[in-house]
Amino acid sequence: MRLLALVGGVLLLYSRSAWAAEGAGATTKAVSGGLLETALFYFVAFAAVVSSLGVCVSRDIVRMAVWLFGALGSVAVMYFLLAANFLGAIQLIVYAGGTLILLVFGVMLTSKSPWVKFECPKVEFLLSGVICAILLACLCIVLTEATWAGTPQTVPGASVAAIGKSLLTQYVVPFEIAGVLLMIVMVGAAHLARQED
Amino acid sequence: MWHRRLAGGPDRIDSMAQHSYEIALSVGVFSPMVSFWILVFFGPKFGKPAAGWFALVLGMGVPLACATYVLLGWLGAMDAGQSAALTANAWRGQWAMLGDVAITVGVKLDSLTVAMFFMVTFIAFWIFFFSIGYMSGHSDEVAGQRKYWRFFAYLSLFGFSMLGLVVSSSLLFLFIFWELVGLCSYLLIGFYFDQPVPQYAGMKAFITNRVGDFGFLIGLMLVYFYLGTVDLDEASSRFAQQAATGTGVFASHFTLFGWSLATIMGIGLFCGAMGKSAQFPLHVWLPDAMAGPTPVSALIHAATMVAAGVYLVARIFRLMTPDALMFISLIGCLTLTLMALIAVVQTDIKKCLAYSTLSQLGYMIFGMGCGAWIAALFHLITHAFFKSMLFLCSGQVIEGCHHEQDMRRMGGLWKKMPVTCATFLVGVLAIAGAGIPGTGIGLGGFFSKDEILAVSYARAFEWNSVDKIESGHHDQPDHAGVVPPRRVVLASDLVQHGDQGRGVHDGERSHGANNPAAQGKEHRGTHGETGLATIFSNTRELPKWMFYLALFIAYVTPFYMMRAWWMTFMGKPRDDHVHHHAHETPLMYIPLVVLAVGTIAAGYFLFRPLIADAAPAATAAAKVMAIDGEIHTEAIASAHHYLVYAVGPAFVVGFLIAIAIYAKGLGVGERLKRMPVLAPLHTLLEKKYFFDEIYDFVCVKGCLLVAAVAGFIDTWVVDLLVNLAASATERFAAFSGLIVDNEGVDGIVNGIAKSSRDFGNVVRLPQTGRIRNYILAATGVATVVFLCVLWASSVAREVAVAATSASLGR
Amino acid sequence: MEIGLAHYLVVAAVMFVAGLFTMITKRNAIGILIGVELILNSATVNLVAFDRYQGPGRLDGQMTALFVIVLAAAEAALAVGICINVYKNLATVDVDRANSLKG
Amino acid sequence: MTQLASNQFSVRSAEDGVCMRVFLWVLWMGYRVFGPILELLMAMFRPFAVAIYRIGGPLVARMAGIILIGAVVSVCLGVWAHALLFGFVDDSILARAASAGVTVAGPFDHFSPSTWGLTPSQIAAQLHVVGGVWDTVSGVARYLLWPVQFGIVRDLIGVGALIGLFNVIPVYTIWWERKVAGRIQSRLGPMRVGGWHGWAQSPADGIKLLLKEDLIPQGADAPLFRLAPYFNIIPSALAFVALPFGATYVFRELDVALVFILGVLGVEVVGVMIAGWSSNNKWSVYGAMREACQMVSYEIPMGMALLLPVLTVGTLNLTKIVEAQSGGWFHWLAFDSPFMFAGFIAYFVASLASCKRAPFDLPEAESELVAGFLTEYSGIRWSFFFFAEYAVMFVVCGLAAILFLGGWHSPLPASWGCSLGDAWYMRGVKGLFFSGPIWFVAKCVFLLYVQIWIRWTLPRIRIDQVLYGCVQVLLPLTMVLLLGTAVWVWASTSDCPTWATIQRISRYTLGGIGAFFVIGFPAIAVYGFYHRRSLVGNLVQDAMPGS
Repeated sequence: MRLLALVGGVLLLYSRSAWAAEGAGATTKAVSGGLLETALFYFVAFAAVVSSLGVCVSRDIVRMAVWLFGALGSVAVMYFLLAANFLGAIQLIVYAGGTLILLVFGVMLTSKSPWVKFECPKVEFLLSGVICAILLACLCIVLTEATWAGTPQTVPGASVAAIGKSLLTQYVVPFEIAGVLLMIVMVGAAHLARQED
Repeated sequence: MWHRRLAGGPDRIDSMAQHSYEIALSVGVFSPMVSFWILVFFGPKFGKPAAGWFALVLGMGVPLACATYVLLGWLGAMDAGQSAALTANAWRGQWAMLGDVAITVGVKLDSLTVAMFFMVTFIAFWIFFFSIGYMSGHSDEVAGQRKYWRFFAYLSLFGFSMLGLVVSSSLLFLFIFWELVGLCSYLLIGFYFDQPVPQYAGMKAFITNRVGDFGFLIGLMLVYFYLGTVDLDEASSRFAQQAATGTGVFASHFTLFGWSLATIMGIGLFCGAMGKSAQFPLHVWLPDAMAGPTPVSALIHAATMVAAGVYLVARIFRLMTPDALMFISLIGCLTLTLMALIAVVQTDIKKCLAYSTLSQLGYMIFGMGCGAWIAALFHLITHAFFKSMLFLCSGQVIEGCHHEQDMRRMGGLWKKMPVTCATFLVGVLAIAGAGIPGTGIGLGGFFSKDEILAVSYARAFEWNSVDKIESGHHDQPDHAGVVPPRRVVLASDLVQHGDQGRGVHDGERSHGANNPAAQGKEHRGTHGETGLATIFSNTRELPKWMFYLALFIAYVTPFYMMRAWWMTFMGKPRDDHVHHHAHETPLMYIPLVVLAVGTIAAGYFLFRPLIADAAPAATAAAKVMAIDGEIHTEAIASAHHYLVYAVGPAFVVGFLIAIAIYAKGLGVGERLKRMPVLAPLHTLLEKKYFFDEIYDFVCVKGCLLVAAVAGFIDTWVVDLLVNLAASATERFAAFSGLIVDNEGVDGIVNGIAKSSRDFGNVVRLPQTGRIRNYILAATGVATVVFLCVLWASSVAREVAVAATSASLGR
Repeated sequence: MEIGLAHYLVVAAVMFVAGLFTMITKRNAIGILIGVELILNSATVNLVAFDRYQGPGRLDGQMTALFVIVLAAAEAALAVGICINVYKNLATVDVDRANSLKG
Repeated sequence: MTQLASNQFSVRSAEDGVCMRVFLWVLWMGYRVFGPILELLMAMFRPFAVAIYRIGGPLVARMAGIILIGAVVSVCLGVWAHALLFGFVDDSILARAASAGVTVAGPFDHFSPSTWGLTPSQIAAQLHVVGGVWDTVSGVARYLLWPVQFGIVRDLIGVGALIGLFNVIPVYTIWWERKVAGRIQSRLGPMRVGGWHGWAQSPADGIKLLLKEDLIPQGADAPLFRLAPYFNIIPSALAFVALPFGATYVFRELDVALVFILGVLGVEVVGVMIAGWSSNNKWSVYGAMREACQMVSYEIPMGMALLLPVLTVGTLNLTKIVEAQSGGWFHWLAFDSPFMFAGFIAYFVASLASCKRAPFDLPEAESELVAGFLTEYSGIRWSFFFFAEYAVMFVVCGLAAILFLGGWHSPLPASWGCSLGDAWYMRGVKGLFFSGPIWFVAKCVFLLYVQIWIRWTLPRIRIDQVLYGCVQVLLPLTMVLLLGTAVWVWASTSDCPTWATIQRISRYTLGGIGAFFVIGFPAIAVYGFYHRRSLVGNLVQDAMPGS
């Protein structure tokens, strides 16, 4: 894991990837130009796969959370590769900075000792493993076989301004609803976790 | 003088000065709001008098300073002839876009604003000062400090709303502040909400105002829809332009009671004024509003808020058609007459003052209706001074007499409270319009009221000659296609023509002459002759009768005012307890003296020229009405000159009658009251023409009646059907239960139940109640389906490949 | 070589299946929650990838992904709250032991 | 004994063992190889040795002073040379262009920030435009600078610079903090190591920590325990990737730089929580949970305070935000509106909390939790945490400088900078007025000093006070500020003619207040220096500089 992180950091620093914005000498590049993007993608994909598999195989809940963190981080880098810079940063803030902390909190508050583990019967484990493997195989077949129409956009991702504009014009209703929802959730969570008296 | 620095010709405006005026007005508007919030949040932290002093300084002192600054600068600008340019350059910002209509926010910067702003802040300042002492005196039965600071918080909020109403330049914001002052009035009337009477009075005021504001809202919507703006000046110019071209609101065929839509718009806007300044059908709330603390009565229900209606009419004057003006003047005339008559028989000192307030408001509205723009506003301001002072005097008296309000138990108080007595007398003289004709010596009412009467007289009698000139002028239509503004169906011109009906015809003729599209739309010309509006449009008698009534009331007013004063202060004390308790405190009579001086001064200085300066910006009609205007000057001036001799002595007569009746205590009055001729009249007046009873019967009882009918229907129709259906079902159920159910159905049901139970026992096995197993099952099924689809698609692909190969082979 | 849409989709598919597997096999409520988060992430990856490769110049995919992230955060907060409550009442977060309707 | 030790402590982790062996091997080989050579040399130069010692010893002892003075002098010389070079280049370019009758594009009027950012190849291009002897120079320059044209080379240089910064900043911030703490407590702080005011204290500590054994307590979750420091240190290094030191001195100019930095700083919590959790120690867990509460809750007011400049300027791109503040002291965003001024203070408090500095240093409260989540750590992993902490301190100070204090712009108006008419010596003097990385670093250092000052002045507060301060004080405050700033921006866009006046008044008032503080602070320092005899104890009086 540490090696993954180190290599990731190195690749991140070296790659002239699409998330280097225009201006100050850097020029806007087309989708996935250059060898380093490819390398970075393969590395990140590898990291994502490894960490998500780690999530499902690891027994200790905190380690699961750590693996999940690996998966989230690599997804964030994928967003940067997909020229969704804002989304990547948001992913870092909300998921890695918020949701994951929440999960670890939940773990710390709900486990008597660090090593409580509930195992499900081996039968289910094997059965579900087989089924999931088949499902994965089917998915991979379909996704690789399918031919996708449409052309990749050559602009290096939507600017933050565009996102904000459409948040307040085209998507204003879901935006407001999301705000209301968040407030309700805040109140509800506080109510659920309140001190009984 | 220092404000001469502005001098420099009308063309060059000192923009810095203009901005300083706007900033000063804004600061003056918003500092009461700041003090309101501070008092709301930290009110209890302030001590007993501290809250009052705080509100006095921040809530009204700052606005008064700003108002003084603006006033001085403005006088300089007027000398330099720059006031019009300043008005034109006042700041407008866009607040929002409603569709394609821009809602503007801005400062209405003209002489009227300056005058009103100064008047409101000046009077409010001294009333704040007064109430510091008054409310702390009330501390024992008001529940202590809590209400003390709350009172001043409310007052500050009112100051904010009233000043905002004065300076706001768009109808929408005017409406918003309008509602805010309504709210403050509600809060302050119901200030002693631990007693039932103020509660109900507050509710009554609020609901009655709702009625008026509904009309206002309708008018506002019409303005928004037809004129496409809510900015006052913009709306007025578009109205004039639509009237000239017969488009927009003038193109509508809609009539109600024979009123055209333009008239309805004007009347609807006026309804707001009817509610707020308590005109004839909606006047019922104001007397009850006296249940509030006396400073509130003085500030809100005498000086400022109730005058806001008149101010509104002045602002929307150019949106008025002749029928609307006629309606307005009729309402005003009714109000001033009826209310003055009620005031004659009142024995409660505050009620008496309240009814005189109503009557004076009626005078202002009447003047507005006659087109006496300047005179009505002038009367507004003088009345604000002396009426607020009168109310403060009554508060002083009530406070001194241990909360005794009945004048019959007072008397002989002049020894105990001389200052109050003197100032009250000044107020009485002012409201009675005391002055020496010809010498130009007189108090405020002398000038303003007489000017109103003069204008109405001139309108009723003088302008037929003018009308001839005008109609002769109209006989040749101009083919230039240009509409001279004189011919437009507008308040200004029709008041010029003097005769409403004729005015409409002239306007119609000019339309016919100018746009062929408008040919044959006779209804616009003739709406005057049909329906309820007949009363208004086509008679020349009505203005005359209204003038007679106003003149008569000019004689009645001094009578009841002098009666009140005499009953309160003169004669010999009738109630030893009250008389023994009576006293007055300096903290409370300082404002009285100041306001008395203001009353004496207001007639002479400052306000008349200010309003006259605002007039040309407001309306041509107002210029017509202006004594120093160009047109009809001689008519009005002559009317004024000998009317002065007709009205001037009125106060002497009224005073003499009053003194004659009440000089020897109440005996004469009682005997008069019991005379068989006057007894029913007295009952009628004492019951206030049974207005409350009628409203109670119509509205409240009406609702109850409707409810009772509905209840009856519910009980005797609906329930009956339901019960019948129920019993029928019962019978049938008994039969079916005995025969069909027990034998046939139960057998089947039990059989099904048994079999399904056995089946369920089998099916229940995979149901573990664990979600993850269900997810597993779902995933498995999904996978299977996926596989099937894949298989099918691969088969299809093979078939396709085979077909293509076959076709190639062929 | 060119990185195409399919690459991202395959990665997302792996994450999805892993999350599914986690949900199925974990008995710890928070473990299940983690699985849910994985699945949501794979969904957002799909959305962004399609937005990038299929809809030039349009923002729908990113926007939907944004809202999905928001909803995921809300859902996590609520779920952790529920877990804590369950732990308070039943002294465990084992979903199999949480089978009584009254708290 | 070894038995006992081995089942009390697990052995060192494999990689670190390797590192350690390599390190020692290098030392050993160095000794084996160079030792004899050194002995030979000493034998040859023994007669001179004493002289060398006499001369060199004091030099070595004063190395730090020499380095400091040399740094300042070299910076000034660099600026000077820069000014001269570009002044000459621009002059000759304009001259040739005038003679050729063509107009040359470029920042030639006076030294704008973009002139600072010219790459060597661009310099060479300009020299080539000049022609003549400079043509040769440009050829040589191109030959020397040819690798710079490759992006990867520039990136390598940038990465080297970043790593150097990331190592130097914490080390010398720690040394400085110890010195300041000493002065504040009437002590001297480190005085011995390296001679001049213990300048080598921190490197020495680093070597010590490198050599220390890092213990992993029994029953700890070893992999996570080893992993945690990296989760803490890698994000703090990543934050430097998007942090602009100058108009062109930024490794990657992101259009979402602000959000990116916030995100990577937010990730730090994960490291701390894993550290606290995995070291199987209740104090660590308490510390970690406090830390998590504190950072997660203080990120909200911090982010909202950071939204004020974003709202005003309208972009998340830090470089653009700084460009919007050009033009001197009164154009900095902190003085843009009262709300912004208060927002700057709110942000500074929130940033103190979010890099867990005193008075918010509850996670390491020695008096309550032994050392919080650091209890079980030792050696290089322990120092990783501190590297991360001090790097984050620098980053938040840099954000404050960029968003509120005009970034790399000098407080003096740009028109005071060099212009073509200046004499060659004036170019050097005025060169210091240029906007440039020097100013950015100076602002950061000042803010760092304030952080340290606060830490050693204020007492630590309770956790409930911490959360109260966040939820009930900072959060509503920043919300109100956000609203106020929105209204302010709206009013600035409206066409009200009086608004410009009000804005000007508030801008100059706030700028005056800020100037008062910034000038009064050194004044107080000078006062303290002149009255040091009456302010501090004898021990300090004897060893204090200038005594």
